[in-house]
Amino acid sequence: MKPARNLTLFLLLAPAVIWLGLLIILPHVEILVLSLSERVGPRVYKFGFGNYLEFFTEPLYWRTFARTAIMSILVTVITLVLAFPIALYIARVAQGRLKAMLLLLCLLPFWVSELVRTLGWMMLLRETGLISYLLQMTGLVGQPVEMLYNDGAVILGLVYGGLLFMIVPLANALESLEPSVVEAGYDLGGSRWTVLRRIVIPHATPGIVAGSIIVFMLTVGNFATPVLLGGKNGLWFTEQIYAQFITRFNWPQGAAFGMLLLVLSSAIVWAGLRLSGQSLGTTLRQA
Amino acid sequence: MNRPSLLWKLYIAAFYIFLFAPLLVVAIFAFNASPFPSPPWKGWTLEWFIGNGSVFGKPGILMDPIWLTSIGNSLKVAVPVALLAVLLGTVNAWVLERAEFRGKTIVAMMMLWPLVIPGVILGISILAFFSRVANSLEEVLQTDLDLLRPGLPLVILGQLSFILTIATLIIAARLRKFDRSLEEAALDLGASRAHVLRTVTLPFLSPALVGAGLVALLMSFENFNTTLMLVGSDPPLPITMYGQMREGATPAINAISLLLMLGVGGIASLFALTSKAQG
Amino acid sequence: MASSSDLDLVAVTKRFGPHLAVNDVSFSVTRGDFFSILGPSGCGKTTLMRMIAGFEDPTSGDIRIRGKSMVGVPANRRPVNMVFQSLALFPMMSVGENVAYGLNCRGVARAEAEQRATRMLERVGLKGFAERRVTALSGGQRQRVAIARCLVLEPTLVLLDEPLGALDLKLREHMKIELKQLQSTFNTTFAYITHDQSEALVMSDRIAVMNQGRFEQVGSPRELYHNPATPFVASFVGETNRWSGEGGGAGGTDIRLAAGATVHSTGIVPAKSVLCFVRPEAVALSANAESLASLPNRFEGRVSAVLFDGANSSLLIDTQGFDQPIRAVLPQAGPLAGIEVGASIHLGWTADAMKVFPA
Amino acid sequence: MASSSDLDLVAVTKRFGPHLAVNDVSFSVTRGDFFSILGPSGCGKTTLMRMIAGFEDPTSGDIRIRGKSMVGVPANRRPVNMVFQSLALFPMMSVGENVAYGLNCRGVARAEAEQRATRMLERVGLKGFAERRVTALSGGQRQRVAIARCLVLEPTLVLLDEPLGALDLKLREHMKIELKQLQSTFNTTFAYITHDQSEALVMSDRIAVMNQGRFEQVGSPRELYHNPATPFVASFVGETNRWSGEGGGAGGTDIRLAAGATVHSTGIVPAKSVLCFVRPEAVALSANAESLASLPNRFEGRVSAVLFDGANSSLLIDTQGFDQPIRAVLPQAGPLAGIEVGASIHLGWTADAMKVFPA
Amino acid sequence: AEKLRLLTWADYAPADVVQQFTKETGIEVEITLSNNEEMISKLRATQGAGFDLIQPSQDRIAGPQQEFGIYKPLDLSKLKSDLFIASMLEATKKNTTVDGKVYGVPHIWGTDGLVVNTKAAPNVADYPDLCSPAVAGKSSFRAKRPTLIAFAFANGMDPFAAYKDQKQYADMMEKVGAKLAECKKNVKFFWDGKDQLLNALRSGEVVAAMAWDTGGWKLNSENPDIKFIAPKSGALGWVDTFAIPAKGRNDDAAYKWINFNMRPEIAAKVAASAGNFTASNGADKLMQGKLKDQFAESFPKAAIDNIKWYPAVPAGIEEIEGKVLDRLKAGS
Ligand SMILES: Nc1ncnc2c1ncn2[C@@H]1O[C@H](COP(=O)(O)OP(=O)(O)OP(=O)(O)O)[C@@H](O)[C@H]1O
Ligand SMILES: Nc1ncnc2c1ncn2[C@@H]1O[C@H](COP(=O)(O)OP(=O)(O)OP(=O)(O)O)[C@@H](O)[C@H]1O
Ligand SMILES: [Mg+2]
Ligand SMILES: [Mg+2]
Repeated sequence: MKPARNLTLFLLLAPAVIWLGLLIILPHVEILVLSLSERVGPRVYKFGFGNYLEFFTEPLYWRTFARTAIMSILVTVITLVLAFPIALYIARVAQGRLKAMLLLLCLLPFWVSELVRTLGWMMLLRETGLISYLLQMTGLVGQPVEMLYNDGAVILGLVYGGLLFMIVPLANALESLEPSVVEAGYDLGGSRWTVLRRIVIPHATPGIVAGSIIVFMLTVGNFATPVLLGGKNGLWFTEQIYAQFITRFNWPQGAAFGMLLLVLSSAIVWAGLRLSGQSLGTTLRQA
Repeated sequence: MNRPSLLWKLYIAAFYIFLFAPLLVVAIFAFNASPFPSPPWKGWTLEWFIGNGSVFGKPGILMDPIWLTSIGNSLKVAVPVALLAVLLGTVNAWVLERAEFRGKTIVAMMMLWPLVIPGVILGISILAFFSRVANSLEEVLQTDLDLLRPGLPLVILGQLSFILTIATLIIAARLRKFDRSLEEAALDLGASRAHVLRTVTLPFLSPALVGAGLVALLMSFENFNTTLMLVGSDPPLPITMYGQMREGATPAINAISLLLMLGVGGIASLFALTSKAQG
Repeated sequence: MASSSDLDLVAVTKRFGPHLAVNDVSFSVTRGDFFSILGPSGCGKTTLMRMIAGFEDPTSGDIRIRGKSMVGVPANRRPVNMVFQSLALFPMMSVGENVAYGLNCRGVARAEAEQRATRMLERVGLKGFAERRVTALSGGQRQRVAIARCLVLEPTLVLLDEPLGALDLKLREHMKIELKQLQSTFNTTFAYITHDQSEALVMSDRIAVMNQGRFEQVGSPRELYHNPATPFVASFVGETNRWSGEGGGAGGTDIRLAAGATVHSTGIVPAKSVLCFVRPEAVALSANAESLASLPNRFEGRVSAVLFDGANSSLLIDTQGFDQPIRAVLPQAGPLAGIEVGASIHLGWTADAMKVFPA
Repeated sequence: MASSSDLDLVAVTKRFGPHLAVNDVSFSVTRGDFFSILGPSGCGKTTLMRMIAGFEDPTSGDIRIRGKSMVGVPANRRPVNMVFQSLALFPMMSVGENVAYGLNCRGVARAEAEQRATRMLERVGLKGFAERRVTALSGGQRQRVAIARCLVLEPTLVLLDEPLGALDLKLREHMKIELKQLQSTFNTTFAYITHDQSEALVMSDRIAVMNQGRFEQVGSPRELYHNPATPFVASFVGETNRWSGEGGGAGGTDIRLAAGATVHSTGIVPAKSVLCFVRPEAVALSANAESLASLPNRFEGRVSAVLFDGANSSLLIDTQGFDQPIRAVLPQAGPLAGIEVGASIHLGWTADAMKVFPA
Repeated sequence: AEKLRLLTWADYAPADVVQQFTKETGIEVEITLSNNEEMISKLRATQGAGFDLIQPSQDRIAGPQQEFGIYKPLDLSKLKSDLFIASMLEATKKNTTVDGKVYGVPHIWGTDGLVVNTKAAPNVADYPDLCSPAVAGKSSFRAKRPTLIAFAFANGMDPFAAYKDQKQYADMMEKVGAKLAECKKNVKFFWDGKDQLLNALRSGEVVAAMAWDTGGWKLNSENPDIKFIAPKSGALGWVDTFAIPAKGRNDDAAYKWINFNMRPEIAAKVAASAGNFTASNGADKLMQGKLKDQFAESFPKAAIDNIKWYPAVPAGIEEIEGKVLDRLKAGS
């Protein structure tokens, strides 16, 4: 009985171990090792922290990271604010078919490739795009207006891309709030605002945090949207990584940037968790 | 209290318009008889789907081998990814929900981790790791293992690395709802373990298995970040689209996007139907 | 009436689509009363209460509290508070915060609210629990927090929607008595919902029996038990034997049961089909026929089951002429106390112990 | 004994880590008996039953069914079947498929299995339900399907784990009787778990009272009710008054209660502190002291509450010398039937109505 | 069937040419489109596997070969050298020689210069004019190394001469970077793909840009106002090559493809498709008149002499440039 049980457990665990080991852990170890090798000449490398030093000494790189992080936080906040009323409506007002419909409609755009969505925004925002065209048609502006290739467009695109990942955990969290608890909140004399502030939002905190973490990480790690919508002024940190790997062939430097992205963004998430007093495990399960 | 205010309803409406505006624009301009996907409207055409290139200089997507091979490549990736995700996801879900062993919380946390790793990093780390493995093996075996070099097999592995987490979560969520006394009841009535699995547990899980498979299929089709780093000489659809978009949009991209939307819509309705059956 | 009643419902009706959940219900609750609404699941009790609390609007009719119409007044402005079936304690707050919540909403200063909450907790026997998480309370304690949370606001009326439903048997027995005591201590008007007749009988001053959206009867527990106005009340409130039969007609008092026996009632029985009810405790038992000679209804039967349940034990007696075994209370003492299955026995009841209704 | 008993447990113990869930339990169930295990929540009833069914292995001890040891025999090879508290009907199968499931597992041909399932459904009163989804059944019907699913396999022993827990009150009352009838019709041995003393008393031939992993007493319902072996049994089975006091010592039969009164018992009371129990129905009531003159325990009190509950009504009587009101049965007839709160009343009981246990 | 996996630029392998090749040799051609950086990074990731023939620019061969060893030395005996323009072949061989082995032979060449909508922006004649207020918000260039080189020349420096001294080169690039940073506000976007720029020029979103000659000529045929102009400080001349990856599996097919492609009639077709000039000897005689005319208009004699040809890029240079470019893109 005992050995048989151990064998079963072993077999059950094998896929997880292979998956996590071969596709997650070892590759990250490889990145770490790679990031610690400094090029000294053609095909000659030595161990060192030069690649990391490069990040901190070259303002370009850490500024890019800071810019990416700050914009991501901004995107996360905007997404949260935009998504909350929607999630609340889906979770607590809509019933039956309507509810399923609204949720499904939220999902649909996100199953279509990110590139398609971005293409859509490009077609809307560009100087020769639909919005500019309509504005000219209606005479609101005299000449074409360019709304693409700036930070606003990037934020718009990223918020759009993050919405679903905010709405679903939020709606899940809000859904689990018993209707009678909310009714009790009103019954005891609470106004809408009081009920929202003291009952609904505290209850939804795990969902808010889960959604924020996911949106933040997705945004920080996004590549296509900032590249395609962003203007001449903005580099996203992932573009730096891509550039190091692909256009500069400098894998060690790219690996160092990758590690830094991972560590620094995790640190931001961790700080966020500490501030909100949530734990990662419970939070992610919420999603 | 339950009645939403007008303002709220208007906001909801505006939100859904916002959500679908870009997709609608993409879809509509797939039919614009103009070499550029931008206004003004020059009339309807199907040229971007089935044209042979004589009108706008570029053939329609259904005539263009670039798009057709990309779709083929995407399928070559998505189908194995979906199958593996369901198969391994089921085992993982079992580990998460049923197995008792030391270090389980760590394993559970690890399984969630890929969700928060940026796709680009997943891509480069897998690329770097498998390059090293391939290089080492090459020295030992004196042959080059194509499998470990950028290409579809590596794309499959790269996508699987995080899609597996999602499949695991979907299946585990369903498994958590499973009333274990059902299994015990079946055992109690004399069924063998295999019989219980076949007649009770799997039928219960099947909506989640189908759901996880469809989600995996969609995510694989959609994935760009990870795939970009791992792709070899045979690009899946998003990579081709990205390349073409950098070249400057043509309505061909709109056309392929519309096809994608239709595919997604179809799968989503399938999904809705199966989840209705389970509810 | 207006001055002494805390709650008046006038012809209140509530429709959900085609479904009439509450159908033309009118009643008044006297100040300080413990008023119960008793009815089977789905009869519309909760809907009725939610209309009083302000969570649903009546389709028609008026709801008045202390004479003031509540139509259009939102829930958070009504002088009523509700104890929910699920209790609906705020899990994100401590016990003290739960109780102080309503005071905070009214704008009572924080310190005073805290003080009043603490005092209220003492009064319901939860001294020193203010800092606890609500999840760290037992079922009975949670119950008391939910009530304290309402009472601290000194409402005109407290609504309770099956608050004991989630508790286990022994605790429910205990809380029944405690709840009644709390109500009389605070002298607040309670409107209480339940589908458990025993709860309603034990606690209430007055009970409304509800069925399919309508009130069948309103009265004191004893009235309902001893003088049910409808067959539904007769069978829903308390254990009873129930037979269908037909009146003999021509002003007679005889009823021929479907299975053959003839029974005698007090009143004149209409010729049409009727339902007869006899409570088990009204069935007299004897080992010999003579001692029952004075009873108009006398039968002989055979014990088919002894349902021993301590003080509530009963007998099922297979009796010729009746389609179901007759249920009678098992005597606790005397020669019949030890009666066994299969024994033959004589039974009977007076004419006025039997309630007869047109079917 | 071996030949006539269907189930024997010998010194069965089950540990979960440091926790002793079942502690040295031994008992036998006679063929054809309705045997109940009654105990409060968490006392180890389910654990015990799961060991019999084969879902848990005993830490020590032996389980024998018809004399054959079951240790090491997996659940699907034991000749026992279980009705789960949640019923555990297979939602993905129809009613007929549910009932035929066990037969299919045994390799009975499809057609025959179907036929036998249909016949079994008829016998439990569900003729024509074979094609229904289990989700389209009422609580009581689901109940019967769960039992049919076991009985169709003709097991030596059916285990039932609080199968009525999820039903509502009226249905539970009804199913109690139906279950008992099913058992006697099929003449199968039933082992039944419950925490509801009334269920156990009404249905069982024998009851084991369980507390904290141990059996406190095994006996017939009447034995348990009238002659409880331990204070736990006395207070858990049936309503009772309970006081703590101290014996006078020196072989006396007097007990001085904590609150002051002195009561008299039959046996010799040890000098140490004791617990006394008197059932409400053993408390005699009278408007005047004389009619109780023959009782050794006589007191005067004031009615503090009338708990009207039809045939089960009781009175709470505040009595000097007792820390809690004394509970007595409300007389259904006679001068005391209409007694009101506040009335003064005389009460008393015989010496042997009072059970005394060392505390 | 036998297969040739070709990694090349857009339009370098038109469908009819491929068909003809397959018909003649029975070898199928699998084409992947790319650009210089991606070609090299792909090969770097695979250590030179995955393709049988690639076409990087001649300046991108020696450096990467030293660093990563991704190419295979060419067996010149398998090539029909008389199909190439001799001077161009020699120059390319020289630029792509590492350790005495030759790694590349020329295929297509062209120049970088200015594409200008002469009606909307009549005064653009040199690279710095892209930064003039006249074309504010309507000019464009790539955030890539040719731009740095071009602006260096335009500002009177000689970057190619500075290749050998990294320090000096870095200083030079700093200066160029500063100039470009100033210019940045004038730029609509840094263009990335050819069609992207052409569409912007067609629609008028951009009126002047640094770009390849072919693009300019293509637009010129659609809209005579748009012209390719060889800048005063000189156009930049590039040559795309044939090179064989280190782990190419079908070298024979690769050589066959090279020889096939250099046949004048084939080369002319390819040149027409790419809109550029070919290193094939005699192909220019077969080319259509239009392109010749456009070339003549864009390149007066003096301009041809002023073309600056890229020398091989020494290792380390690209890193210096990369940082400057990153800063250009990131700064605001
Ligand atoms: N929001 C609603 N929409 C439609 N029908 C409803 C709604 N709320 C209640 N009902 C229906 O109205 C009827 C009465 O419901 P209600 O909740 O008042 O019953 P109840 O007496 O409280 O039952 P229970 O004892 O089970 O709580 C039921 O048939 C129910 O299905
Ligand atoms: N698998 C287990 N691991 C650890 N402890 C357990 C396990 N199963 C039960 N227990 C503990 O054993 C004790 C007895 O549990 P059991 O389920 O048998 O109680 P029960 O009498 O059936 O209670 P209830 O009436 O609430 O169902 C409880 O304290 C419970 O917490
Ligand atoms: Mg209700
Ligand atoms: Mg249990």
